[in-house]
Parts: sequence; C-alpha cells; structure tokens
Amino acid sequence: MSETLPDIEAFTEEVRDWVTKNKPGKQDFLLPQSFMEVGTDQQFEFLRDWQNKVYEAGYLGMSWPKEYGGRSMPQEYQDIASRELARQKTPFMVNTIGLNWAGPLILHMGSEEQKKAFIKKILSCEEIWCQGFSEPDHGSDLGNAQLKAERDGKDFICNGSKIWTSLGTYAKHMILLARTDPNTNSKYEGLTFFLNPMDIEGVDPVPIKKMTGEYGFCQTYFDNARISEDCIIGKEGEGWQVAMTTLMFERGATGGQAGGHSMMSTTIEEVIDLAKRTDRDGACSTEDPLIRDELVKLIMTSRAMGLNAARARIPALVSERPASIPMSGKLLGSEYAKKLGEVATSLQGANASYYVGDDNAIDGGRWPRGYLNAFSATIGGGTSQIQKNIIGERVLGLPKPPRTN
Amino acid sequence: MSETLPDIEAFTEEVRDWVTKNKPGKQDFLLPQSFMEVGTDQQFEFLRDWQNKVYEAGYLGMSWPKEYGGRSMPQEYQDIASRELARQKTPFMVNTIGLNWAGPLILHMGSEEQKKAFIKKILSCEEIWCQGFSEPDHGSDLGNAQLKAERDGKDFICNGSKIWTSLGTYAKHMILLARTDPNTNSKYEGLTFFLNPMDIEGVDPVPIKKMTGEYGFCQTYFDNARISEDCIIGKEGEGWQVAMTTLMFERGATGGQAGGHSMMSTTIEEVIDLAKRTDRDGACSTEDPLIRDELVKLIMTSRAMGLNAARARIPALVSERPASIPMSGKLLGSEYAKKLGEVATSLQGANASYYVGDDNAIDGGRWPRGYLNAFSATIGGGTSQIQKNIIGERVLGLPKPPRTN
Amino acid sequence: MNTRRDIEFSEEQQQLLEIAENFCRDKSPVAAVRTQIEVEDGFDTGIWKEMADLGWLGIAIPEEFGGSGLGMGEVVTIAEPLGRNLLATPFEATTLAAQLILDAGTDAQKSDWLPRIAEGSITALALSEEHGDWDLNHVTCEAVKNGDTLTLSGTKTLVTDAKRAEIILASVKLGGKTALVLIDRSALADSALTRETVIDETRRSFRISLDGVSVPAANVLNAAKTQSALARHHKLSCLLLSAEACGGTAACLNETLEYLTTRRQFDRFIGSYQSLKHTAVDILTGMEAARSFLYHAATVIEEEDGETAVRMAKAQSSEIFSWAGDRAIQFHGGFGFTYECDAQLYRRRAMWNTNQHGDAVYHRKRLAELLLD
Amino acid sequence: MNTRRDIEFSEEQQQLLEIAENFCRDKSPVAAVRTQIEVEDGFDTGIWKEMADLGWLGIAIPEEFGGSGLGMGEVVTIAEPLGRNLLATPFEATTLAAQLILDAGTDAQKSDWLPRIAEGSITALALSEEHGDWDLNHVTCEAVKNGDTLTLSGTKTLVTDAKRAEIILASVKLGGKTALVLIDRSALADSALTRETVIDETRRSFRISLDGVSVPAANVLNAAKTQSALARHHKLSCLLLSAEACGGTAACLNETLEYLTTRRQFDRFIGSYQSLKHTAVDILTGMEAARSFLYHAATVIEEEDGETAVRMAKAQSSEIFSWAGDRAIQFHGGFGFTYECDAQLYRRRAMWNTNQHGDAVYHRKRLAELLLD
Repeated sequence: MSETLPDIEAFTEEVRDWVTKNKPGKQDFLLPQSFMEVGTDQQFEFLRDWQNKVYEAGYLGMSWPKEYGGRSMPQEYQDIASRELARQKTPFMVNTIGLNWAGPLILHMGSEEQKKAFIKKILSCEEIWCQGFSEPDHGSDLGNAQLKAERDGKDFICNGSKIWTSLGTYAKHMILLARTDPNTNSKYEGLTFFLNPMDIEGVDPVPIKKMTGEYGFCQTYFDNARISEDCIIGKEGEGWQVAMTTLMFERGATGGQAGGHSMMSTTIEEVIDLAKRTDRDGACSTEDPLIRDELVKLIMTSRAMGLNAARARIPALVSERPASIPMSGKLLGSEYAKKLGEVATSLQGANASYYVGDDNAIDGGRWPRGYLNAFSATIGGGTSQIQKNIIGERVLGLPKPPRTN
Repeated sequence: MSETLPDIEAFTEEVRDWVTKNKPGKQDFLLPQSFMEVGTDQQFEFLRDWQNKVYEAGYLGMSWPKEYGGRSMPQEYQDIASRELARQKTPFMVNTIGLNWAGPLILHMGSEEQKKAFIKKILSCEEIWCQGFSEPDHGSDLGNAQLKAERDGKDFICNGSKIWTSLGTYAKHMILLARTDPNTNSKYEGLTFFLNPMDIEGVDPVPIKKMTGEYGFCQTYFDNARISEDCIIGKEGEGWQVAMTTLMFERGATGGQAGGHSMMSTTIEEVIDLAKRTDRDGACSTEDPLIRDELVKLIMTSRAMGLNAARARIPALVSERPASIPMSGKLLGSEYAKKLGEVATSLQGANASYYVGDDNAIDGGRWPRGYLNAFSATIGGGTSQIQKNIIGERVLGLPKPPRTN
Repeated sequence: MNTRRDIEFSEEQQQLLEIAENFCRDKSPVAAVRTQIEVEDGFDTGIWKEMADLGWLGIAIPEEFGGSGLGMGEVVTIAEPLGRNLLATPFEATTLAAQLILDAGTDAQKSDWLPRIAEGSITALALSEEHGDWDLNHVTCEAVKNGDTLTLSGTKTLVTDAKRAEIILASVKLGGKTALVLIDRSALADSALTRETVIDETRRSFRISLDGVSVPAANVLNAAKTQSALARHHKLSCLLLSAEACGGTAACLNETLEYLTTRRQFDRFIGSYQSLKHTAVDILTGMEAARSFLYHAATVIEEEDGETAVRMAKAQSSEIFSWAGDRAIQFHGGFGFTYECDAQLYRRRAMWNTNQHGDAVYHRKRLAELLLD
Repeated sequence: MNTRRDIEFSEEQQQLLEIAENFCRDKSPVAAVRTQIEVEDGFDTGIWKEMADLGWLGIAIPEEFGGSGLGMGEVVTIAEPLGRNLLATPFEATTLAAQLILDAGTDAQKSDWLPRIAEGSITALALSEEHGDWDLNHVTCEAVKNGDTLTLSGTKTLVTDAKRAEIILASVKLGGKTALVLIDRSALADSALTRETVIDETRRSFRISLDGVSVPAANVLNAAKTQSALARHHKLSCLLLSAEACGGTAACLNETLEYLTTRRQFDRFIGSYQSLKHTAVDILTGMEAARSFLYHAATVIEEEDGETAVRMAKAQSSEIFSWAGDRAIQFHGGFGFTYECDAQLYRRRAMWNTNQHGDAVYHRKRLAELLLD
C-alpha cells in the first residue's frame, strides 16, 4: 500500500464515510474531553475500544513504519484522517502519552526490540502508557527530578514518587525520568530515562481527586521498585536530553506523532450556540453588544490559531522566526480553551452556578467543568508562565535570568 | 496665627473666594500639565508668577514651620487649600521638586543654615530646584549612580552626567546623588547626597526634546564642577539612605510636602464631556455600548483612587496592610492617566490623527499629547514595572529575585 | 459646608468587624469549611446559634421588633469576615429577608415575623427561577387567591438553606404583579424540596416546588411597597455579596502569597518571579479598590448615590474575586489542580458570588445608564 | 473536494516580498525616515521614481491599462515592508485610487487615467471630512452640474501627499448621492491646500478647499458603480493598513528586543525580567495572529469571505501595533520618552494607522453583524 498511494480525494471521502458510519452514538455518561479526565472504568473501556477500532480501520499511526504496526504512508493521509475524526467530534484517542510521546520517542531512538515490543500495542491500545516526569515538589522544574534509581547489578532500585500520572491505574508502561547519579555538577546531569513497566512490585499509582471533584490523575509511588537496565532509553545519565526530545513532540515543534485527535476540544461554535440559547437582560445573549464583542474576540482567537497553522506551512511567510508559531501553540490553545469555558459559563446568568450532576445544569454542567479542567493544560506540560519564558528565550532570543548557583 | 486657628468652614470659604478671584484666565498658549512639561520661557514665567502669588496669599507651605517661611498650621488647612486650587483647575505649582522633595528633605534632615537658606525661596518660587538622580545608563537603578564626586580638600570635583532634570535650565539648585567612593562592597554605599548649586562652573544643563516634540527635560553635564562639602545633606557615603528618604516623600507613603497641586490632571469628567462632543457610528459616542463600558471602567478607576484615599484615613479599614494604598498611588494614578489619554484619543475617529498645532485638532490636540506625556509618570520616578516590584516586595512580602553578585 | 467624607466607619462598626473577624477565624478555619462540605446541612447549627446569640441576625432590625436597630453598614462588617472564612450560613438570606419584611410587610407581619428572625429563625429567599434571569420581576410562579387562602404554583430555584429554614419568602405573580409571600416552612412537604448541585460546595441550595402549597392570604406583603422593597433588596444583596467577595479575595490572595513565599522552583521562591509577583500586585490593587467601593457603598447605601456605589462594589468585587481565584489555581501549579488545594474553594465561591444578582458587565451596563445618560 | 488552503502565497508574491523587503531596508533605514520628517514633501522623489520603475504602481492595474494585471495579494507584499520601514510614500493612496477608477470608472476614464497612475503619477484620495467619520458616505462636500462642468464646494481633510499629487480623487455629493470625481491637481490653486499637523510626522497631510473648483463633468465616476466601488475601497484600504501595521509591529518589536537584550539594569539584561519578556511574547503572538489574518485576507479579499477576513486583520493589527508601540516607549524607560528614541515613530504611526478606516472596536462591531446575526 505504501507503493500505490490512494488518491487524496478518494481517501478523504473514504475516511469521511467510515467515520460517519462508525462513530459512537451519544453515551448515557458525560465523556471526558481528554486523557487527563478519565475518571471511571466505564469511560476508559469505552475510549480504549474506540481507539482500537480506529486503528483496526487503518486510521491511526498511518505514517509510522509498517514493520512496527503502522502503514508507512505520507503524513498527509494521517492528517486528513485526524482532521475528519476531529471534525465529526468523535471521541479522542485515549492512549495519548503512547501515541504522542512514548511512540515517537521509541521510533526516534529506541532499540529494535523496543520498537517491536511497544509500537503496535500503543496503536491498538492494548498497552496504555503514562508519563512520570513531574514530582510533587518540583512541578515545572523537570531538571530537578529527585526520584532515586540506584544501580544494583543490572537493575535499578527506585524510590520516590511521580505526580500527574494520568491513566496511572490503567497503564502498562511509564516513561520515567529518574536520578541515577545524585553527585553531578549540574542538576541536568545524572538523570536517566526509563521505559518502566507499571506492573512490577513497588510501583503504586494512587488516584488524585481533581478540583473538578472528579478523578483523572495519580500520584505514583515507587517503593524499592526494581527496574532492569534494559528499560533505559538513550544512555544512562542522559535522561535530560531524552526528556527534552520527548517534550518537543508534545510542544508540536516537530512531528512524528501517531495522529488522531487527543482532545475533544470545545469549539467557539458551541459557545455561540449556547449564547443563542441563553438570555441577557431580557433578550437573546447574542444581541448584547458586550457579549457580541467578547464572542467576536474568541472567534478571532480561534481563527488566528487555524490561520497560524496554515501560514506555518508557507516558509516564506515565517522566515523571520520559524519556531514562533509552533512553539506558541500550546500557550495560545490552552489559554483560549480556558477563556472559552469562562465566557460560556458567564452566559448563563444565575444558572451558571449549577454544576455537573444537577438536572438544571445547562448542557449537564460541562461549561464550568470545562473551565476548571482547562487548567490542566495551562498548568500541565509547562505552565503558561513557563511557556512564555521558553518562547521569550528561544524564539525572541531574550536572556534568561542570571543563574543563581 | 498658629495659636488661633481659623474656623475650618470660614477658611474653606476664604480660599474658595480667593481662588475664584485670583485664578488666571485662559492663556493664548497651551499650558503644560506638570513641571515636567515646561518647554518655553513664556510657560515658565507664567507658572513662577502664579506659584508666588499663591504663596504670598498664604496658601502654600502652610504646615511648614513659620520660622522658615511657612505658617505652622495643621496639615488639614493646606489640604483644603490644595484641593480648592485643584478643583478650580488652577495652574500647578511649578517648583515641584522644591516643594515635594527638596523642601521636605531639608526640613527633615537639613542643617539650620540650609533650612534658613532654602525653604522660603522654594515656597516663593524665587529659587527653582531640580533633581539629579537618574543617569543616562542607569535609568531606574539609582543605586548604580556613577557620577563621580572626588574629594579635593573641602570640595568635591564632579564629572559625569544626570538625566531627566526637569527645569534644569531654570533651576538654581539640584538635589544630586553622586559617587564619592567608588571602592565599596555594595553599590549602595559610597554615595553622597548634595544640595548642588546649578550656577557653578562646569555644570551644564542641555534640554532634551521629548517624544511629544516639545521640551521639558535636560541632560545635565558635570565637567570638573567643584562643589563644597557644605552642600552635603546627611553624611558623606550615606547618600543612598537620603535618596530613599526623598523618594518616600514622592511616593506619598509619608507626608511633609508643601501642598498645592503639582499636576493639572486630566479628569474623567473631561473625557466624558469629550465623548458627548464626538460621534461614533452615526450617533453620539456616549450611546455606543462599548464606549459606555470603557467610560464606566474609567469612572470606577477614578472613584476607586479617591475612595482608597478616604479609606486610608480609617486605620481599622487598612489594618492588614497599611502601606498598600499609599504605596500603590503612583502606579495606579500614572497608568490611569495614560489610559484616560488613550481612550480620549480613540473617541475622535479619523480626527484623532490631528496633533498639537493643527486648527482641526480637537481641544488643540491635548488628548494625544496628554497620552504621550503620561508616560513621564509611568516611567519616571520608578517605572510601573518597578513600582510593582516594590509593592510586591514591601506590601505583599514577596521575595526579591536572588542577588546575582 | 463641611465636605462629607466618602467613607464613614463608626466605633460600633469597628468593634463589630473585630469581633466578627475573630469569630470567623476561630470557628471557620479551612479544615472546618471542608468538614462542612461533607455534612448534609452544610453549616454548623452550633455556630448559627452563637451568631444569633451575638445578636447578628437582628443587627438591622429595629429595636421594637427585637433587633438592635443598626443598619446595613454594620451588617457588612459581619458579611466580610464570613466571606473571608468561607463560612456559609443563612446569615445573608435571613438578614435580607428581614429587610424585605421591614420594607414591605404590614404592621402585623413585622410584629409576627421579625422578632422570630431576630432570634435566629433561619429564613430562606425563594426569588430565583429556572430561567436564571437576574430581574427580580421575571417571575412565573403564581399565586391564586381564594378567600383567605393563597394557592401557589411553580418552581423556585437556588433557594439556599431551604431545608433548615423555618421561614421562606417567595416571589410569585399575583394578579399579574410580583408579590412576596411568607411561607412557613411547615407548609411545605419535604418532597417539595430537591437539593441542587451547585459549583460552590459550601452552599446548600434547593429547588422548591410550590405546586399545591397553600398559605394564608395575610402572608402576602404589602403590594404597594413591594416594588420599592425589591429594588432595595437588589441593592442590599449586592452589598452583602460584595462584602463576601472582598473577604474571599483577601483570603484567596493570602493563601496564594503563602504558596509564593514558600514554594521554590528553579532554585528560587516562585514569588520572586515577576509574572507571579506583578499579578499578585494587580490582585491587591483590584481588591483594595473593591474594598473601598464596599465601604463607600456601606456608607451611602440608603442615600441617593447608593445604587451607583453598590453597583461599583459588586462589579469590582465580582471581577477581582474571580480573577484572584483563577490565578490562585494557576499559581499553585499542579497542586492547584487538585481538590486538596484550597484555591478551588475560592474559585468556586467566586463563581457562585459573581452569578448572583448580576456580574460585572451587567452592573457596568446599569452604571452607564446612571452615570452617562 | 480538495480543501482550499486558508492562505495561499504564490511564487510571484514570494519574489515581490523579497524584493520589497530588500528595497525598503536599503532605502529607508530609520535615519532616512528621520531625514524625511524634516523635509517638506516627506518622501524622496527618487525612491518614488524607482518604485514606479519597478512597476509597483501598476501591480493591480490590468495589462491593458499599462499595469501588470496582478492582484491586491501582490500589493500587500509591498505594503508590509513599506510599513516595516516607515517608508511613507503615496503608494497606498495611488494604488487605491487606481482600484476605485478600475471599479467605477468609465472606459474613457480608465484609458485616460490608469496608464498615468501605472507610470507613477501620484494620486491623492480626498475622502475624509472634518467630522472624522469613518463612513465613506458621510460626505458634505457638494458638486453642482452646469452643462459640461461640475462646480465643487466644501472641504476635504486628511488628504495625504496632496501637494505633490498630479491627480486627486474626491468624494462629493452630487444630486444627493455620493459621487467620486477626478480632479487634475492643476485645477486647484496652491492656496486651496493647507498642510495639516498630524500625529504621524512621516505623513504629509492636507486640508483641501474645493470651493470654486471646476472640473469637466466627464470626470465623475460611474454613479451606478460608485457604491460597490466604495465598499471595495473600504476593504482594500483596511487590507493595506493591516499590512502596514503588521510590518510596523514587526519593526517595533525588533527595536524593543534590541534594547531588552543590550540594556542592563540592576546587573541584569532587562529582557531577562518576566514583566518585559512575557509582554514581548504577548506582542509576538498578537503580531503572528495579525499577520496570519493579513495573508488570509490577502488570499480571499475578492471573495465572499473577504470582508470578514479583512476586518479581522484590521482589528487585530491596529490593536497589536498600538500596544507594541506603547510598550516600546515604556520598556525603553527614560530614553523611550525622548524624541530621539525610535519607539515614538512607531507609536505615532500606529495612532495614524488605527484611526484610519475604523479601529478595532469598530471592526469587531461589524464582525459581530457578519458572524452572529
């Protein structure tokens, strides 16, 4: 199939038909909007089955090598499929860390064994992956990871804990950043990156209640957990570089992800629809000049992100700072999503106080919940404040603050 | 008079009458709005005469000691007079540095000779004062002052330059922060504070053109200028502490100023009046909902500052952080003034492009000029950014960034 | 000729504020707040009794009806600390109900009901409906008069503490006009009450079905005074919500500052970063403005300028409380995203607070009418 | 079925952009801009001639009238670098006038005037009046027809480069309707022109009295096409203003970055402070959005979605250019307050730019009508 590529138009139509026929109907439970919000087994199993179905149909990992479970097709085809899945508002791909971080990383620098062992099961959703970067006391400061991994023969004995491990209780593997050498000149040295099995003794993921009142994250405790040196990816002591490579996949500055959308994003169209269903001051909300102005600003933000992506594909129009648009995507998208939730909630007058679980809650309370959940993206993966540092320093060339030690 | 204080009500009425009778009529030149904007001799002479007239009438320096030219009356009387002068939109007191910085400082820690020599002439406007704190390469970083003052017997030989010396060409004296000892552990040591005569050889104030296109500041060059040690205020080497004391008078955290208003502030009422005289989209600007919202926000900001001042007088209502309101005044007031100019300009449609000097310019172009001039306060006397550092650290107790050397 | 001060604050208010601050700090540390979230009633009846014993429910009720005859300026000094310590009690609703009765009640109603309230009878306000409109005259519940009896119908929403209330004051349409009706809680079957799930978990909110409920016709407040009473009610509600928001903002800011001064990242206290420090300053100055508006509104609430003053207080305090809560979550980083972090308590409270009686945009629109037309 | 890309950028555009960027960088370093501010005409006629020789004035004029028959998407690639280097020439007005003639001119007018413009005859647009309204139909100047002659009256304002123009295209009321009239500059006495003092000192703006000016009746553009031509003119003006603003913002940001990376305060480069760094990032992302809107608008300007696209570009670029200029002044500290600092050049340009053809609030209002109704 990689030799005789299908016609783009025909393929687009084929995907559209498949999605139309196969997308799941409305469930009787409120679906999570991203893998960070999976709080019940029911939600998890539903999403796992859906990812598997999409993969089996051939619409996931299309650009990944055939020999590991992909289809070795040009990225363009995956993009068409991913867009269509998003457009028709199908559920997101739940094995997000596997598809977007671990998979690309293993393909990029894993051993042949690792590729064979992991890639296909990431795509089919047979094996869920989670990430173990953040620690309770060092949120955004990954370089300060303190989870100890002490060498003991061919193994490492791990002690400490990781936090914000989404799907921790469902995961078979964790990408783990641990300190194998505590005596280095720089905190960025002495770290090692592991593909860590979750089912070994001494690894214990404990769910954390989110501020939304729901679950979705774990704190994962390591208590003399023994990991084999075979689990290392990259070299011992060079975990920082591996982690940075991994984050590059997330921040969208480079490609390599498996495709399929990873969020059921709220759209501005939904907020406008909501506005049309609510009143302000005795008239439809969309007649209120201040609300109108707010909605137009949001439409513009939304369009700007789409148009940025379109412009980023034209080298002559991004020549001054090619990294600017890709590196700003996470900042803009996450802040926009939060704003969307906030404005949507504010449209509801006194009824904005209803929350998930109340029969009177507009749209089941998804708006205030969406606003609160949106913080996961303005905080996780580097807070918006840290994103601005990164953009300021790497894109604009502004100096870092002086080192203090 | 300090023994038999006049009745408050009678005094209020007396001031009101005097101001009504004596306030200058409209001039045929556009008056500056503060001492930082005096660009022509005509403006200067007019303002000097007005300050002198107010002083001679007894409405300036009322709380300063009688023996040096004041009236030794309670501050309340001065406040009434100052308010009335502002309320009737009389011109500001041009000897601002003398009245608000140098005067209070000399009264606070000057020698008897200094008090006798300077205070009365500050009030009468016989002698203008300017300030010599900032230097071209160390804008906000006063502690880094590099103007050299090398001891030579009982004199100091000064070399270097100071910048933003308003009224530099008119001033008889400068409050000067200079480095008398370059070899200290901390940059805050080795500074000395002088009451420096401007008419000595080697001191040369050169006017700087402002971005408004007008004049109002000088760069003052020191070329082997010889100052006597008698000009020191405080102790040699302790200039930093003296400067900080001086700035306290400016930032309004403590009192002691001579009174009389120092700015002809633009008011929100004037902007509303302007809005009523302009159209937007075929109707009066005040009918436009977005403009209305903007104007209400400005009214609220304006009222909040007034009400903050009222609340600050009630200890029980500011007990948690007594310094908060006084220390925020400069930040809020200066940003508000800039916003006022910006909004006012935006009300004028295409005509907002006219500038001072054009017959078609609305109100003589005062609005765009006012916006530009407003930066003098968001930048001068510690930028808004530095104000926020100070408030964050001193009022909220937030940590400073770590020292780098 | 003496210029009237914009904010007045009496010796009495000062004492009350101090007492209330200490009371709330003692009775409602955040651990206690979290305990009450798990408890069915949502508040501690022991504390309620103490509040009644302190005379707080009768502060603004005239002495002849068992109160202490002070004003809303004194009530504010209680409401602010309550908000600061997230102490959710029926204090505000009970106080506001008393004012409605005072404003529009007949002599008999005042004599009958006000002393009960002053003594601590919990009173619930049933003024909202499913449409969620802030207009107090947007009422669809109905009352039909039949001799000496009124038969009610329709559903009221967002009635806080209805379950524990002894008295419910509801708005209904009677002959096409908005009327206020006093309902003895015992006239309602338990099944008429449905607990609502609301964003602020410290609140106990109920939906009430009035279908088939009968009350004596004598329980209707004076029709001629109802409109002015409702207008004043809107102002007073905004005043107390502003007080609550000011208190909440102060606590939220302090909670955030505590974190900023103890948490380190990249070898520095995070509060030393300007992006956090400067935002904290913005919240501080916004809060100072809100509090100045609040105490100004408390000073002039019964005067001509009261409406302008209180709308400014509500607009400013709603906005700054929401922002303070939002930034509290963000600045706590990952921890801020957990239920365990107190930031969410303030943010959720701010949502509730903002959504009552009009948000900032709404009040600025009304202010434009007052100030520009 | 192929999805149309939201932004298209041809080989031709790419080349033009490169040429224009190099041209403007060479011809208009900031020192040259400051020189031109002091010069009476405000622009270098040598540069103008070179622009004409490069064919830039005829880019969007069909080949039959001496142009190269490209479109406004190509004009944008010139306008952006012109804005970036603050190169104030009659390029935009001349180009826009040509489009008006193309849209509403008679065949004879097109043949007579367009080749002159394509060759570099400076053309001025006299569409504004003293009221300052952005509505192009708000016209009080009048034309009275008398046989083959029109007699004009009234005053037009903010006519850039009128003094050096060879052709002036003015709007007047003729029989109660807005009409466009071509005026040979020689028909105007020098005394009819008064130079205006405007905020952007790189501009030469004039007030023109039309009183007593006579032109041949044949100089009136086709009445039936005037309204649609004016509507398109508004879109094209916004497009070029957006291009200018995008270029200006980029230069302004770079100028600021230069300072932030070289200026030290408190022993640190000031660009290492988050309050400055984060704001620079906000300007960057706002500018990227503006530029994406711009090239999207350039792509679809002649299509149905063109109005929406160009209003977004204008709203976003006006706002970000103004903000970038404001922050440039502030972040330069005391130096920013001097005439010598280039920050003011950008800020003043941004004021001019914003105030032409509607500011951000105005365009968002129109966008709400397009998108929400």
